[in-house]
Amino acid sequence: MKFSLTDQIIDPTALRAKLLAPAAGAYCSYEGWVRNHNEGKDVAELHYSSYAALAPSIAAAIIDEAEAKFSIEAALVHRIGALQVGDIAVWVGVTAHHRGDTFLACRYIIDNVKHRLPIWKKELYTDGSAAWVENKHCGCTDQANLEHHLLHHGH
Amino acid sequence: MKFSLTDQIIDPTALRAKLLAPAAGAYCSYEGWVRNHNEGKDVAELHYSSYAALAPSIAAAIIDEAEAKFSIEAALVHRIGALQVGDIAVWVGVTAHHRGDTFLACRYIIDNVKHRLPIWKKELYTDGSAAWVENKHCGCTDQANLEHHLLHHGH
Amino acid sequence: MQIKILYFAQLADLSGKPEEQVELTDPSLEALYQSIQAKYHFPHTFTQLQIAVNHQLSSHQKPLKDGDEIAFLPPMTSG
Amino acid sequence: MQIKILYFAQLADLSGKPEEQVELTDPSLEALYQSIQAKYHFPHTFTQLQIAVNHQLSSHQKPLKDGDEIAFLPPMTSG
Repeated sequence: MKFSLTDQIIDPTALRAKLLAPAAGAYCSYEGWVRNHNEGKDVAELHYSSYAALAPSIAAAIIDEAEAKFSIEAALVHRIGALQVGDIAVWVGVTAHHRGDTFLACRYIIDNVKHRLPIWKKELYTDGSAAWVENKHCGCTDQANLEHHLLHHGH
Repeated sequence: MKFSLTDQIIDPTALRAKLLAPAAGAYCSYEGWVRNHNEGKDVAELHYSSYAALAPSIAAAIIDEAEAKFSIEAALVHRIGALQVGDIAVWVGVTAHHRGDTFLACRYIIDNVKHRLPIWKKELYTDGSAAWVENKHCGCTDQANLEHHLLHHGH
Repeated sequence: MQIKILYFAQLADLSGKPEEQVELTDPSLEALYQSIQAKYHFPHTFTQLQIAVNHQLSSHQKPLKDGDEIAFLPPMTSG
Repeated sequence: MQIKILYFAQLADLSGKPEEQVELTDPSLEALYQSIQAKYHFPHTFTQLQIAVNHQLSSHQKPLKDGDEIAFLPPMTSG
Protein backbone atom coordinates (compact mmCIF):
# COMPACT_ATOMS: atom_id res chain seq x y z
CA MET A 1 0.00 0.00 0.00
CA LYS A 2 1.64 3.18 -1.18
CA PHE A 3 -0.53 5.61 0.79
CA SER A 4 -2.15 5.63 4.15
CA LEU A 5 -3.87 8.00 6.54
CA THR A 6 -3.21 7.25 10.19
CA ASP A 7 -4.18 8.63 13.57
CA GLN A 8 -1.17 6.91 15.13
CA ILE A 9 2.39 8.21 15.52
CA ILE A 10 4.27 7.84 12.23
CA ASP A 11 7.32 5.58 12.49
CA PRO A 12 9.78 6.51 9.72
CA THR A 13 12.07 3.58 10.55
CA ALA A 14 9.35 1.04 9.81
CA LEU A 15 8.20 2.87 6.69
CA ARG A 16 11.75 3.11 5.34
CA ALA A 17 12.26 -0.62 5.89
CA LYS A 18 9.39 -1.41 3.51
CA LEU A 19 11.20 0.39 0.68
CA LEU A 20 14.47 -1.52 1.00
CA ALA A 21 15.36 -3.29 -2.25
CA PRO A 22 18.69 -4.73 -3.38
CA ALA A 23 18.51 -2.97 -6.74
CA ALA A 24 17.91 0.46 -5.19
CA GLY A 25 20.95 2.66 -4.72
CA ALA A 26 19.34 5.88 -3.55
CA TYR A 27 16.76 6.79 -0.91
CA CYS A 28 15.35 10.24 -0.24
CA SER A 29 12.77 10.91 2.43
CA TYR A 30 10.88 13.97 3.55
CA GLU A 31 9.10 14.57 6.84
CA GLY A 32 6.89 17.47 7.84
CA TRP A 33 7.21 18.14 11.57
CA VAL A 34 4.86 20.10 13.81
CA ARG A 35 6.70 23.32 14.68
CA ASN A 36 6.31 25.22 17.95
CA HIS A 37 5.45 28.44 16.14
CA ASN A 38 3.81 29.76 12.98
CA GLU A 39 3.56 33.31 11.77
CA GLY A 40 4.57 34.72 15.11
CA LYS A 41 2.22 32.62 17.28
CA ASP A 42 3.22 29.87 19.71
CA VAL A 43 1.68 26.58 18.61
CA ALA A 44 0.49 24.14 21.29
CA GLU A 45 -1.10 21.49 19.09
CA LEU A 46 -2.37 20.85 15.57
CA HIS A 47 -5.56 19.11 14.55
CA TYR A 48 -5.57 17.59 11.09
CA SER A 49 -8.87 16.58 9.54
CA SER A 50 -9.26 14.78 6.24
CA TYR A 51 -11.80 13.92 3.58
CA ALA A 52 -11.09 10.24 4.00
CA ALA A 53 -13.28 9.10 1.08
CA LEU A 54 -11.35 11.31 -1.36
CA ALA A 55 -7.77 11.35 -0.04
CA PRO A 56 -6.68 7.84 -1.21
CA SER A 57 -7.52 8.44 -4.86
CA ILE A 58 -5.77 11.83 -4.83
CA ALA A 59 -2.69 10.36 -3.15
CA ALA A 60 -2.61 7.47 -5.62
CA ALA A 61 -2.78 9.92 -8.50
CA ILE A 62 0.14 11.96 -7.13
CA ILE A 63 2.28 8.86 -6.60
CA ASP A 64 1.37 7.50 -10.04
CA GLU A 65 2.38 10.82 -11.61
CA ALA A 66 5.72 10.76 -9.79
CA GLU A 67 6.38 7.15 -10.79
CA ALA A 68 5.53 7.99 -14.41
CA LYS A 69 7.82 11.04 -14.50
CA PHE A 70 10.75 9.43 -12.67
CA SER A 71 12.19 5.93 -12.29
CA ILE A 72 11.27 5.51 -8.65
CA GLU A 73 9.24 3.69 -6.03
CA ALA A 74 7.42 5.90 -3.54
CA ALA A 75 5.32 5.75 -0.40
CA LEU A 76 3.35 8.39 1.48
CA VAL A 77 1.74 8.54 4.92
CA HIS A 78 -0.24 11.42 6.42
CA ARG A 79 -1.24 11.72 10.05
CA ILE A 80 -4.67 12.96 11.11
CA GLY A 81 -6.12 13.90 14.49
CA ALA A 82 -4.34 15.75 17.30
CA LEU A 83 -0.59 16.26 16.84
CA GLN A 84 1.95 17.64 19.31
CA VAL A 85 5.02 19.75 18.59
CA GLY A 86 7.71 17.51 17.08
CA ASP A 87 5.25 14.94 15.70
CA ILE A 88 5.52 13.89 12.07
CA ALA A 89 2.52 15.17 10.10
CA VAL A 90 3.55 13.73 6.74
CA TRP A 91 6.21 11.28 5.54
CA VAL A 92 7.36 10.65 1.97
CA GLY A 93 9.91 7.98 1.01
CA VAL A 94 11.38 7.45 -2.45
CA THR A 95 13.88 4.92 -3.77
CA ALA A 96 15.56 4.71 -7.16
CA HIS A 97 18.65 3.47 -8.91
CA HIS A 98 20.14 6.95 -8.86
CA ARG A 99 19.88 9.93 -6.56
CA GLY A 100 18.65 12.63 -8.92
CA ASP A 101 15.27 10.99 -9.42
CA THR A 102 14.78 10.46 -5.69
CA PHE A 103 15.09 14.17 -4.94
CA LEU A 104 12.92 15.28 -7.83
CA ALA A 105 10.20 12.73 -7.13
CA CYS A 106 10.17 13.29 -3.37
CA ARG A 107 9.78 17.02 -3.93
CA TYR A 108 7.13 16.47 -6.60
CA ILE A 109 5.11 14.35 -4.20
CA ILE A 110 5.27 16.65 -1.18
CA ASP A 111 4.59 19.78 -3.26
CA ASN A 112 1.50 18.16 -4.76
CA VAL A 113 0.37 16.73 -1.44
CA LYS A 114 0.41 20.23 0.03
CA HIS A 115 -1.88 21.55 -2.69
CA ARG A 116 -4.04 18.60 -3.56
CA LEU A 117 -4.43 16.13 -0.69
CA PRO A 118 -7.76 16.91 1.04
CA ILE A 119 -6.44 17.46 4.54
CA TRP A 120 -6.79 20.59 6.65
CA LYS A 121 -4.81 21.88 9.59
CA LYS A 122 -6.22 23.71 12.60
CA GLU A 123 -3.63 25.40 14.77
CA LEU A 124 -4.25 25.60 18.52
CA TYR A 125 -2.09 28.26 20.16
CA THR A 126 -0.65 28.45 23.65
CA ASP A 127 -2.86 31.50 24.34
CA GLY A 128 -5.97 29.34 23.88
CA SER A 129 -6.94 30.67 20.48
CA ALA A 130 -7.17 28.55 17.33
CA ALA A 131 -7.22 29.07 13.58
CA TRP A 132 -7.65 27.21 10.32
CA VAL A 133 -4.46 28.38 8.67
CA GLU A 134 -4.56 28.74 4.93
CA ASN A 135 -1.69 29.23 2.59
CA LYS A 136 -1.57 32.61 0.92
CA HIS A 137 -2.43 31.16 -2.48
CA CYS A 138 -5.44 29.37 -3.94
CA GLY A 139 -5.69 25.69 -3.13
CA CYS A 140 -6.29 24.87 -6.76
CA THR A 141 -4.27 22.08 -8.29
CA ASP A 142 -1.98 24.27 -10.33
CA GLN A 143 -1.76 27.57 -12.09
CA ALA A 144 -3.41 26.25 -15.26
CA ASN A 145 -6.34 24.99 -13.25
CA LEU A 146 -6.58 28.29 -11.42
CA GLU A 147 -6.64 30.15 -14.74
CA HIS A 148 -9.32 27.77 -15.95
CA HIS A 149 -11.40 28.75 -12.93
CA LEU A 150 -10.81 32.43 -13.51
CA LEU A 151 -11.77 32.20 -17.17
CA HIS A 152 -14.95 30.27 -16.53
CA HIS A 153 -16.20 32.10 -13.50
CA GLY A 154 -15.13 35.65 -14.13
CA HIS A 155 -13.70 35.81 -10.65
CA MET B 1 29.58 16.85 15.36
CA LYS B 2 28.22 17.45 11.90
CA PHE B 3 30.39 14.91 10.08
CA SER B 4 31.79 11.52 10.85
CA LEU B 5 33.45 8.61 9.12
CA THR B 6 32.51 5.24 10.55
CA ASP B 7 33.33 1.59 9.94
CA GLN B 8 30.11 0.59 11.73
CA ILE B 9 26.62 0.14 10.30
CA ILE B 10 24.95 3.54 9.87
CA ASP B 11 21.76 3.92 11.93
CA PRO B 12 19.56 6.57 10.29
CA THR B 13 17.06 6.48 13.17
CA ALA B 14 19.69 7.57 15.69
CA LEU B 15 21.14 10.18 13.34
CA ARG B 16 17.72 11.64 12.59
CA ALA B 17 16.96 11.89 16.32
CA LYS B 18 19.95 14.22 16.80
CA LEU B 19 18.43 16.72 14.36
CA LEU B 20 15.04 16.98 16.07
CA ALA B 21 14.28 20.57 17.09
CA PRO B 22 10.94 22.16 18.04
CA ALA B 23 11.45 25.08 15.65
CA ALA B 24 12.15 22.81 12.66
CA GLY B 25 9.20 22.05 10.40
CA ALA B 26 10.89 20.16 7.59
CA TYR B 27 13.34 17.26 7.41
CA CYS B 28 14.90 15.82 4.27
CA SER B 29 17.33 12.93 4.33
CA TYR B 30 19.30 11.11 1.68
CA GLU B 31 20.89 7.67 1.89
CA GLY B 32 23.18 5.99 -0.60
CA TRP B 33 22.64 2.23 -0.52
CA VAL B 34 24.94 -0.51 -1.84
CA ARG B 35 23.23 -1.91 -4.92
CA ASN B 36 23.51 -5.52 -6.09
CA HIS B 37 24.66 -4.46 -9.54
CA ASN B 38 26.57 -1.74 -11.34
CA GLU B 39 27.10 -1.30 -15.06
CA GLY B 40 25.94 -4.81 -15.80
CA LYS B 41 28.03 -6.60 -13.17
CA ASP B 42 26.73 -8.36 -10.06
CA VAL B 43 28.16 -6.70 -6.97
CA ALA B 44 29.01 -8.87 -3.96
CA GLU B 45 30.61 -6.27 -1.71
CA LEU B 46 32.07 -2.77 -1.72
CA HIS B 47 35.23 -1.58 0.01
CA TYR B 48 35.38 2.11 0.79
CA SER B 49 38.73 3.65 1.71
CA SER B 50 39.23 7.23 2.81
CA TYR B 51 41.89 9.84 3.28
CA ALA B 52 40.94 10.26 6.92
CA ALA B 53 43.25 13.22 7.58
CA LEU B 54 41.63 15.25 4.81
CA ALA B 55 37.95 14.15 4.78
CA PRO B 56 36.77 16.06 7.89
CA SER B 57 37.89 19.47 6.61
CA ILE B 58 36.32 18.83 3.19
CA ALA B 59 33.06 17.66 4.76
CA ALA B 60 32.99 20.67 7.09
CA ALA B 61 33.50 22.98 4.11
CA ILE B 62 30.61 21.37 2.20
CA ILE B 63 28.26 21.61 5.20
CA ASP B 64 29.33 25.20 5.88
CA GLU B 65 28.61 26.09 2.26
CA ALA B 66 25.15 24.50 2.46
CA GLU B 67 24.36 26.27 5.74
CA ALA B 68 25.49 29.59 4.24
CA LYS B 69 23.39 29.15 1.09
CA PHE B 70 20.26 27.87 2.84
CA SER B 71 18.62 28.31 6.26
CA ILE B 72 19.26 24.77 7.46
CA GLU B 73 21.02 22.48 9.91
CA ALA B 74 22.78 19.50 8.37
CA ALA B 75 24.66 16.36 9.30
CA LEU B 76 26.64 13.87 7.22
CA VAL B 77 28.01 10.39 7.89
CA HIS B 78 30.04 8.22 5.51
CA ARG B 79 30.81 4.57 6.03
CA ILE B 80 34.23 3.08 5.26
CA GLY B 81 35.49 -0.49 5.12
CA ALA B 82 33.63 -3.51 3.76
CA LEU B 83 29.95 -2.98 2.91
CA GLN B 84 27.33 -5.53 1.89
CA VAL B 85 24.43 -5.09 -0.53
CA GLY B 86 21.74 -2.99 1.18
CA ASP B 87 24.14 -1.26 3.57
CA ILE B 88 24.05 2.52 3.84
CA ALA B 89 27.24 4.02 2.40
CA VAL B 90 26.37 7.64 3.05
CA TRP B 91 23.67 9.46 5.03
CA VAL B 92 22.73 13.14 4.85
CA GLY B 93 20.10 14.76 7.09
CA VAL B 94 18.84 18.34 6.80
CA THR B 95 16.30 20.28 8.85
CA ALA B 96 14.84 23.73 8.25
CA HIS B 97 11.80 25.86 8.91
CA HIS B 98 10.50 25.16 5.41
CA ARG B 99 10.77 22.29 2.99
CA GLY B 100 12.31 23.98 -0.05
CA ASP B 101 15.61 24.62 1.68
CA THR B 102 15.84 21.06 2.99
CA PHE B 103 15.68 19.57 -0.50
CA LEU B 104 18.10 22.06 -2.03
CA ALA B 105 20.62 21.75 0.79
CA CYS B 106 20.42 17.96 0.98
CA ARG B 107 21.06 17.72 -2.74
CA TYR B 108 23.85 20.29 -2.57
CA ILE B 109 25.59 18.27 0.13
CA ILE B 110 25.35 14.85 -1.52
CA ASP B 111 26.34 16.21 -4.94
CA ASN B 112 29.42 17.85 -3.47
CA VAL B 113 30.24 14.85 -1.31
CA LYS B 114 30.30 12.67 -4.42
CA HIS B 115 32.84 14.93 -6.13
CA ARG B 116 34.89 16.27 -3.27
CA LEU B 117 34.95 13.97 -0.25
CA PRO B 118 38.21 11.94 -0.42
CA ILE B 119 36.68 8.47 -0.35
CA TRP B 120 37.07 5.75 -2.94
CA LYS B 121 34.97 2.72 -3.73
CA LYS B 122 36.27 -0.68 -4.83
CA GLU B 123 33.65 -3.01 -6.22
CA LEU B 124 34.02 -6.73 -5.63
CA TYR B 125 31.91 -8.75 -8.04
CA THR B 126 30.25 -12.12 -7.62
CA ASP B 127 32.56 -13.54 -10.32
CA GLY B 128 35.58 -12.87 -8.07
CA SER B 129 36.86 -9.84 -10.00
CA ALA B 130 37.18 -6.36 -8.54
CA ALA B 131 37.51 -2.80 -9.81
CA TRP B 132 38.05 0.74 -8.61
CA VAL B 133 35.07 2.27 -10.31
CA GLU B 134 35.42 5.85 -11.42
CA ASN B 135 32.74 8.20 -12.59
CA LYS B 136 32.95 9.12 -16.22
CA HIS B 137 33.97 12.69 -15.46
CA CYS B 138 36.95 14.32 -13.84
CA GLY B 139 36.94 14.29 -10.05
CA CYS B 140 37.74 17.97 -9.97
CA THR B 141 35.64 20.15 -7.73
CA ASP B 142 33.67 21.80 -10.48
CA GLN B 143 33.76 22.80 -14.09
CA ALA B 144 35.53 26.10 -13.38
CA ASN B 145 38.23 24.26 -11.50
CA LEU B 146 38.53 21.74 -14.31
CA GLU B 147 38.93 24.54 -16.83
CA HIS B 148 41.54 26.12 -14.59
CA HIS B 149 43.47 22.88 -14.74
CA LEU B 150 43.13 22.64 -18.48
CA LEU B 151 44.33 26.20 -18.99
CA HIS B 152 47.31 25.85 -16.72
CA HIS B 153 48.48 22.42 -17.75
CA GLY B 154 47.70 22.34 -21.43
CA HIS B 155 45.97 19.01 -20.98
CA MET C 1 -33.89 16.43 -5.64
CA GLN C 2 -32.13 15.31 -2.45
CA ILE C 3 -28.49 16.36 -2.05
CA LYS C 4 -26.13 15.50 0.79
CA ILE C 5 -23.56 18.18 1.60
CA LEU C 6 -20.34 17.18 3.36
CA TYR C 7 -18.53 19.80 5.43
CA PHE C 8 -14.81 19.77 6.23
CA ALA C 9 -12.41 21.90 8.23
CA GLN C 10 -13.53 25.50 8.64
CA LEU C 11 -16.82 24.78 6.87
CA ALA C 12 -17.61 22.05 9.39
CA ASP C 13 -16.79 24.40 12.26
CA LEU C 14 -18.93 27.23 10.87
CA SER C 15 -21.91 25.06 9.94
CA GLY C 16 -21.60 23.12 13.17
CA LYS C 17 -22.15 19.81 11.40
CA PRO C 18 -20.21 17.29 9.30
CA GLU C 19 -23.00 16.89 6.75
CA GLU C 20 -26.60 17.74 5.97
CA GLN C 21 -29.39 16.78 3.56
CA VAL C 22 -30.97 19.50 1.45
CA GLU C 23 -33.89 19.53 -0.98
CA LEU C 24 -33.11 21.46 -4.18
CA THR C 25 -34.64 22.32 -7.52
CA ASP C 26 -31.75 24.36 -9.02
CA PRO C 27 -29.01 21.99 -10.28
CA SER C 28 -26.29 24.69 -10.03
CA LEU C 29 -23.38 24.05 -7.66
CA GLU C 30 -22.78 27.78 -7.48
CA ALA C 31 -26.39 28.50 -6.40
CA LEU C 32 -26.12 25.76 -3.76
CA TYR C 33 -22.87 27.18 -2.44
CA GLN C 34 -24.25 30.72 -2.33
CA SER C 35 -27.19 29.55 -0.22
CA ILE C 36 -25.03 27.78 2.35
CA GLN C 37 -22.38 30.52 2.26
CA ALA C 38 -25.06 33.07 3.23
CA LYS C 39 -26.51 30.78 5.89
CA TYR C 40 -23.21 29.88 7.61
CA HIS C 41 -21.06 32.89 6.72
CA PHE C 42 -18.42 30.85 4.93
CA PRO C 43 -15.50 33.15 4.08
CA HIS C 44 -14.60 31.54 0.74
CA THR C 45 -15.87 32.57 -2.64
CA PHE C 46 -17.15 29.76 -4.87
CA THR C 47 -14.05 29.81 -7.04
CA GLN C 48 -11.71 29.55 -4.06
CA LEU C 49 -13.10 26.12 -3.34
CA GLN C 50 -12.61 22.81 -5.05
CA ILE C 51 -15.66 20.63 -5.55
CA ALA C 52 -16.10 16.92 -5.00
CA VAL C 53 -19.16 15.10 -6.27
CA ASN C 54 -19.64 11.57 -4.94
CA HIS C 55 -16.05 11.52 -3.65
CA GLN C 56 -14.46 12.59 -6.92
CA LEU C 57 -13.13 16.00 -7.87
CA SER C 58 -15.53 17.74 -10.18
CA SER C 59 -15.76 20.83 -12.32
CA HIS C 60 -17.61 23.81 -10.88
CA GLN C 61 -20.12 23.55 -13.74
CA LYS C 62 -21.35 20.00 -13.15
CA PRO C 63 -25.14 19.90 -12.80
CA LEU C 64 -26.39 18.38 -9.57
CA LYS C 65 -28.53 15.28 -9.67
CA ASP C 66 -30.67 13.51 -7.15
CA GLY C 67 -28.70 11.62 -4.51
CA ASP C 68 -25.38 13.41 -5.10
CA GLU C 69 -22.97 13.86 -2.20
CA ILE C 70 -21.31 17.24 -2.56
CA ALA C 71 -18.26 18.62 -0.77
CA PHE C 72 -16.94 22.15 -1.04
CA LEU C 73 -13.23 21.98 -0.25
CA PRO C 74 -11.32 24.92 1.19
CA PRO C 75 -7.67 25.29 0.15
CA MET C 76 -5.84 22.27 1.47
CA THR C 77 -3.27 22.65 4.22
CA SER C 78 -1.81 19.19 4.63
CA GLY C 79 1.76 18.40 5.57
CA MET D 1 64.67 17.16 0.50
CA GLN D 2 62.64 14.38 2.11
CA ILE D 3 59.05 13.97 0.92
CA LYS D 4 56.46 11.50 2.17
CA ILE D 5 53.98 10.29 -0.46
CA LEU D 6 50.59 8.94 0.63
CA TYR D 7 48.79 6.47 -1.62
CA PHE D 8 45.04 5.91 -1.67
CA ALA D 9 42.64 3.63 -3.50
CA GLN D 10 43.92 2.43 -6.85
CA LEU D 11 47.29 4.12 -6.31
CA ALA D 12 47.75 2.19 -3.05
CA ASP D 13 46.85 -1.07 -4.82
CA LEU D 14 49.26 -0.43 -7.74
CA SER D 15 52.17 0.80 -5.59
CA GLY D 16 51.53 -1.96 -3.05
CA LYS D 17 52.00 0.45 -0.14
CA PRO D 18 50.07 3.13 1.75
CA GLU D 19 53.02 5.55 1.80
CA GLU D 20 56.70 5.94 1.07
CA GLN D 21 59.56 8.36 1.69
CA VAL D 22 61.46 9.75 -1.29
CA GLU D 23 64.54 11.98 -1.59
CA LEU D 24 64.09 14.73 -4.20
CA THR D 25 65.90 17.72 -5.61
CA ASP D 26 63.24 18.91 -8.11
CA PRO D 27 60.42 20.80 -6.24
CA SER D 28 57.87 20.14 -9.01
CA LEU D 29 54.78 18.11 -8.10
CA GLU D 30 54.37 17.19 -11.75
CA ALA D 31 57.91 15.79 -11.98
CA LEU D 32 57.35 13.80 -8.80
CA TYR D 33 54.08 12.38 -10.13
CA GLN D 34 55.66 11.46 -13.47
CA SER D 35 58.37 9.50 -11.70
CA ILE D 36 55.94 7.46 -9.59
CA GLN D 37 53.49 7.12 -12.47
CA ALA D 38 56.24 5.50 -14.57
CA LYS D 39 57.36 3.30 -11.69
CA TYR D 40 53.92 1.99 -10.69
CA HIS D 41 52.00 2.35 -13.96
CA PHE D 42 49.37 4.66 -12.51
CA PRO D 43 46.63 5.19 -15.11
CA HIS D 44 45.88 8.81 -14.29
CA THR D 45 47.43 11.84 -15.90
CA PHE D 46 48.69 14.52 -13.52
CA THR D 47 45.75 16.81 -14.24
CA GLN D 48 43.21 14.06 -13.53
CA LEU D 49 44.36 14.01 -9.92
CA GLN D 50 43.79 16.39 -7.09
CA ILE D 51 46.73 17.18 -4.85
CA ALA D 52 46.93 17.39 -1.07
CA VAL D 53 49.97 18.84 0.65
CA ASN D 54 50.14 18.25 4.40
CA HIS D 55 46.46 17.19 4.45
CA GLN D 56 45.17 20.24 2.64
CA LEU D 57 44.09 20.52 -0.97
CA SER D 58 46.74 22.32 -2.99
CA SER D 59 47.30 23.74 -6.43
CA HIS D 60 49.21 21.60 -8.90
CA GLN D 61 51.91 24.30 -9.07
CA LYS D 62 52.88 24.43 -5.40
CA PRO D 63 56.64 23.90 -4.96
CA LEU D 64 57.57 20.98 -2.74
CA LYS D 65 59.53 21.63 0.42
CA ASP D 66 61.40 19.42 2.82
CA GLY D 67 59.12 17.35 5.07
CA ASP D 68 55.97 17.72 2.96
CA GLU D 69 53.41 14.93 2.93
CA ILE D 70 51.98 14.67 -0.55
CA ALA D 71 48.90 12.80 -1.74
CA PHE D 72 47.79 12.39 -5.35
CA LEU D 73 44.04 11.84 -5.26
CA PRO D 74 42.19 9.92 -7.97
CA PRO D 75 38.67 11.07 -8.80
CA MET D 76 36.57 10.52 -5.70
CA THR D 77 33.84 7.88 -5.70
CA SER D 78 32.16 8.28 -2.35
CA GLY D 79 28.48 7.72 -1.65
